Amino acid sequence: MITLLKDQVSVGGVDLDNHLILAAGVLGTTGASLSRMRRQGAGGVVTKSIGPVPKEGHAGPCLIPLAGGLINAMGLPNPSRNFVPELETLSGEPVVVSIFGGTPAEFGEVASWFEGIAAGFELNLSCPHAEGYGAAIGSNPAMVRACTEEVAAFGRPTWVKLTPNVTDIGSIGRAAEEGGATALVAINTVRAMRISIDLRRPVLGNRFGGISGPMIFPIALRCVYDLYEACSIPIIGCGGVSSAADTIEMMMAGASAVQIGSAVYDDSSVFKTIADELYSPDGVPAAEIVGCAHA
Amino acid sequence: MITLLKDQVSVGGVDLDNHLILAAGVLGTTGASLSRMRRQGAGGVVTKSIGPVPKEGHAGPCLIPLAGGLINAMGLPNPSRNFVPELETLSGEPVVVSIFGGTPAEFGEVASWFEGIAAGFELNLSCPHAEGYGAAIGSNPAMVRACTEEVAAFGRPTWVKLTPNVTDIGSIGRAAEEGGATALVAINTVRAMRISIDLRRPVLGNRFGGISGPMIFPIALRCVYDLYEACSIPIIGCGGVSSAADTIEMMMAGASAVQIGSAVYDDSSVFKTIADELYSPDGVPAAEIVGCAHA
Amino acid sequence: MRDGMPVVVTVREVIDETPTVKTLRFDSEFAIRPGHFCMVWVPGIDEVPMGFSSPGSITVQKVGEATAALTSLTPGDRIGIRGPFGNGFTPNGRVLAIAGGVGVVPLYPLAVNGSVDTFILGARTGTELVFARELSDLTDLKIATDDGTAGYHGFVTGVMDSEIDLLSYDTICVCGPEMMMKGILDRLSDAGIADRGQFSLHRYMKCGVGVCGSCTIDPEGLCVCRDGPVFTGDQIINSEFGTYARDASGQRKRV
Amino acid sequence: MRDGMPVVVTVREVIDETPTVKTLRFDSEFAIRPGHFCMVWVPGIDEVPMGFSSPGSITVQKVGEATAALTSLTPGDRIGIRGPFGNGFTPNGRVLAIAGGVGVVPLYPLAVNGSVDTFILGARTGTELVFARELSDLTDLKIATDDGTAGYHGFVTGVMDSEIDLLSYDTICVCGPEMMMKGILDRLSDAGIADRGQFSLHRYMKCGVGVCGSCTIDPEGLCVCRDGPVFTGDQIINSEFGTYARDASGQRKRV
Ligand SMILES: Cc1cc2nc3c(=O)[nH]c(=O)nc-3n(C[C@H](O)[C@H](O)[C@H](O)COP(=O)(O)OP(=O)(O)OC[C@H]3O[C@@H](n4cnc5c(N)ncnc54)[C@H](O)[C@@H]3O)c2cc1C
Ligand SMILES: Cc1cc2nc3c(=O)[nH]c(=O)nc-3n(C[C@H](O)[C@H](O)[C@H](O)COP(=O)(O)OP(=O)(O)OC[C@H]3O[C@@H](n4cnc5c(N)ncnc54)[C@H](O)[C@@H]3O)c2cc1C
Ligand SMILES: Cc1cc2nc3c(=O)[nH]c(=O)nc-3n(C[C@H](O)[C@H](O)[C@H](O)COP(=O)(O)O)c2cc1C
Ligand SMILES: Cc1cc2nc3c(=O)[nH]c(=O)nc-3n(C[C@H](O)[C@H](O)[C@H](O)COP(=O)(O)O)c2cc1C
Ligand code: FES
Ligand code: FES
Repeated sequence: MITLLKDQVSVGGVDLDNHLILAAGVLGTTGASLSRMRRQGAGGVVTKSIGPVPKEGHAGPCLIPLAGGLINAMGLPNPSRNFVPELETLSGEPVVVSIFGGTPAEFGEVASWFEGIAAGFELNLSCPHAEGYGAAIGSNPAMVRACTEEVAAFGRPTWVKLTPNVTDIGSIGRAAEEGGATALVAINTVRAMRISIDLRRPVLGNRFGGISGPMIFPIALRCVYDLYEACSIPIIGCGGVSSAADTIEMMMAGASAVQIGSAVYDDSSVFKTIADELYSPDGVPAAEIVGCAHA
Repeated sequence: MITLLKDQVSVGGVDLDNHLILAAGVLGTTGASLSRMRRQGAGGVVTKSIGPVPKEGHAGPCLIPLAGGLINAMGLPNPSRNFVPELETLSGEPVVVSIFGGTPAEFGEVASWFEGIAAGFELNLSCPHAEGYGAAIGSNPAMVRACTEEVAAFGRPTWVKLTPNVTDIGSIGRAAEEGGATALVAINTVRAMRISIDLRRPVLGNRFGGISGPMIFPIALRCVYDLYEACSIPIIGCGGVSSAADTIEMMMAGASAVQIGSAVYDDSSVFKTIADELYSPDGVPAAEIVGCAHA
Repeated sequence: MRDGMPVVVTVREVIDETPTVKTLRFDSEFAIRPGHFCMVWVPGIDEVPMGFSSPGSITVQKVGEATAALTSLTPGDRIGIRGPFGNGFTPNGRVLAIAGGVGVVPLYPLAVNGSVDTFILGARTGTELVFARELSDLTDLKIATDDGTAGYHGFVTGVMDSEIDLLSYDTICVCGPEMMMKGILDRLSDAGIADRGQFSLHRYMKCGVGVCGSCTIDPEGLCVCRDGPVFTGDQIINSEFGTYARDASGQRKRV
Repeated sequence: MRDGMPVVVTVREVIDETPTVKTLRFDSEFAIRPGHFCMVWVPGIDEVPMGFSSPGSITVQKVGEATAALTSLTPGDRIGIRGPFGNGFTPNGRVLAIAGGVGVVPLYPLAVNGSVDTFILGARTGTELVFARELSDLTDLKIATDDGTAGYHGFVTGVMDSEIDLLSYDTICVCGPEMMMKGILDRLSDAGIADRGQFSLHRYMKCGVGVCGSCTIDPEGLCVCRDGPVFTGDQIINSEFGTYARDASGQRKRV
């Protein structure tokens, strides 16, 4: 298989140690957990999404593994401002703080708490199972633009994470770009649910949620491909990446780096496992393959 | 597992021999093939989508099996009006003719050819990879309503098949209902693609296509669940159904029957296989479980 | 990824262990090792972690909404089980088990399979002792109650200090309230044998499978659900254990 | 469902078999049985069905765009292969093979593995005979050319009628133009041994795996890609075979 040359990686203003980033909300609730993922090979990490007030999240079950993916409706549990001290031991590291809010002002408020601490911000405009947050905002181009502007005003790297659950992801990506995003992250989970036929009720406490993992890889790939044609800022591919080959495929679709979440379920050292296979001294420069499938 | 009582099945005006219907475009290109699926246990069949003029479809590769699903971009190949004689030997059978077109008038024209022949019509407003057809129309509520009205005017059962690739499937379902649909079919394939990393190009001739099979089951289930809350006409669940348990789960989400496509890949007698497990003399009436997960 | 949909079980029998603790026996068994736990789905309420008290049962103390619902189930009711999860105990040589309250649950299967030589069982009061009768048949059982209504008057650590030759045990398996476990860890540490201790920890769990991060402990970021729930004393001696934990929102709170 | 992404192979060698037919030898081999075929992805052009002429090669006649591209590949070029697909031949006893044109491709591996006793090879003209030299070493080879430039002057059916004791063969494996195959089927049928014939059919294929339905044949609705491509004479005697087929759009056309 084709391999990459290990080189400086900088995506949307954030310097990373490799092309493999921990996705938001997966083992990202504490500073210690984020540090562990760094030690286990993540080139950068995104925190759990932090909101304007502490939230406990939805009642359980919150996450169910399926053959080929995970279905979850965590409900954005987060300690809000109390998350700030978690990052103390991570200063100078490529830690991107994920933010959610119900209004542009709320996004701005949360960002302000992390202004001097975060290597960058990621706007969660895409969680498919939190009323009034995430995708509820992320499917409206005007809101996407307004929220992005608010956070981009801090002058720090501003990534915007998109939902696939829209008719035209390209128009949402363009709204983020116009709002000053430095990179797009695609995708968050895909709206989904399962029912327990024995109990005759949805299996998630929140009834429905979103699916992640290998099942959504071909969907995520298509979103990245579409965004690469629609937008001109870098794209970070996310959704079902679990191998070096997946990483290469995402990059060929147009991703400058990838985020990895669900794959920690099968292998908590997945970053190292992938990096070992992905890089080699005689690999090609990443620039040679990013978006090459559009030729 | 819970089983169903085998009883009269009628969905959206079409009488079926059981709850398991062959989905459009899968082994549905010829009358002989449709007959075979009937012999192999399908309670009803939907034809390949027929359009106003013959089409050869996209250049290959057109379909690639993946672990957990199929990705395809057939490009709606069809013999157009020359399909009429294919149905000669199927008169009186539960054969639903799938129709696509670029305008309401085209839908109406195609429907007129099959007026006396089809047990009902299914409007393909959902194919994700045919420029100007399918989902291009199916994401616009006004167009959905207009196309539905045109075909419903024939006074025959009119099913409308929806795409999951929209921000709000409920609003599209309501548009179909307002247009006179007698049932909704959810879902068509989910926008997706794969890239050959060796050849550095998309693997489908059309570059992107749609994914079907087990990978999309949790997505389809959620669409059916949402439509059950948004609309009041019957829903036919489609997407990844490959077992009796999947069938029951779809019905609990709100489906009155299911359509099955990709599962013929693993088992061309899948209808019989499922029916053997699904029905038993001491099963429950379908009415008891349709939508029960909403309680 | 393996399919991990909850397995729905029917409650066959409900056994009153104490005024606040009940055992729910199911119609099916799981392939457990002692110390394994499961996520118990109480339909319409929540999903909470519970140790297996046997391959086909959980033993629940009523402390809040989910446990109140569980302890009021009757035969024929159905719940969902995900699991078994976690690493379980890995005892070797002479084994001492120390339990406080419902902490006895994951240790009980260890005694049942004959691995435990000495068992120190503590509770607030005599009527709250769980599995005492069974354990006295299976092990050399020593009892402690806070109020002295049964056995030693005081904490399990008092029994340790007065009646036990710690160094004579190769493995010390522990489960109970965190401050009790901390007291035991301190004693093992003082004796230079922290590594012989196997502590079954409790942290707020949501996914149970090492993905969501809600149960991670500082400073190593280990997941209690997946890297644990059982940790050796030396793994946790320089950790948040005994000091703080996190609640459902991820905020720290003293233990 | 199994992952069926195309396997990308590199062309190692291009062999001119005739002025219009070339063999492309790859850098990798597939686990084939004689009669298996694959879907060959010619990047940027199309994907078309091709028989395997060996575990590591296909043999292509230039007839249109995709085959023109294939026959102009040079060593180092890469194409994608999905397969092997189909049922393949299942010869037993004494075997007669009859091929016309590139129809020889799927029958060649059968001769290579020693299964064929007598081989009738036909072509339009002497220079279009494919694998004639190899087959003469492997089998009792009889040649027919339409123009008489080599072997018998006429069709392969002429050789059958004049030189072959049909009933002495247990299996008759056939591949070639449909009207040629039809002529052979008629003869087997007349002799009452249609069931001894194994015919490798051609139909328009898109998926290759029995899903899209483009290759189905009337009246049974069998898929040539999955239920075939090899059918016994009695399976197809009362079918569209020899009468009509369908094009890419599904419209019938005479064969
Ligand atoms: C690995 C493990 C094994 C356990 N085994 C047993 C057992 O065998 N028997 C038993 O009675 N109890 C056991 N517990 C404790 C049990 O999970 C809690 O008592 C239960 O979750 C309380 O839920 P509630 O809704 O009744 O109470 P709530 O009112 O919701 O909460 C009461 C307290 O219970 C704890 N709690 C609540 N939800 C959770 C959760 N999702 N994860 C962890 N803690 C929670 C919190 O400390 C909370 O403050 C175990 C806990 C863990 C982590
Ligand atoms: C099972 C099978 C095995 C085959 N094995 C061989 C072989 O070993 N060597 C060889 O040279 N040829 C073989 N063929 C025929 C080969 O597939 C066609 O020659 C090829 O598809 C022509 O493509 P084109 O683009 O060059 O021609 P086009 O100009 O596109 O078409 C020319 C003719 O080829 C046929 N054709 C085109 N596309 C397809 C398709 N997707 N499926 C089936 N037929 C098609 C049609 O009859 C068409 O009229 C086989 C066909 C089948 C069905
Ligand atoms: C348990 C869990 C929690 C998640 N929490 C968040 C979150 O807080 N914010 C966010 O933007 N995405 C969240 N996600 C989505 C992931 O970051 C990611 O977009 C998605 O899982 C697809 O990637 P994957 O297939 O690699 O997991 C969460 C996903 C999971 C599985
Ligand atoms: C090869 C193939 C061809 C299809 N052609 C059509 C079509 O012509 N019209 C249509 O409405 N849906 C078409 N579909 C979509 C299916 O009818 C169905 O909605 C989808 O495959 C999901 O169901 P499944 O997972 O059971 O396959 C096609 C799907 C496949 C795999
Ligand atoms: S409970 Fe989710 S990681 Fe442990
Ligand atoms: S080519 Fe698709 S069914 Fe045969």
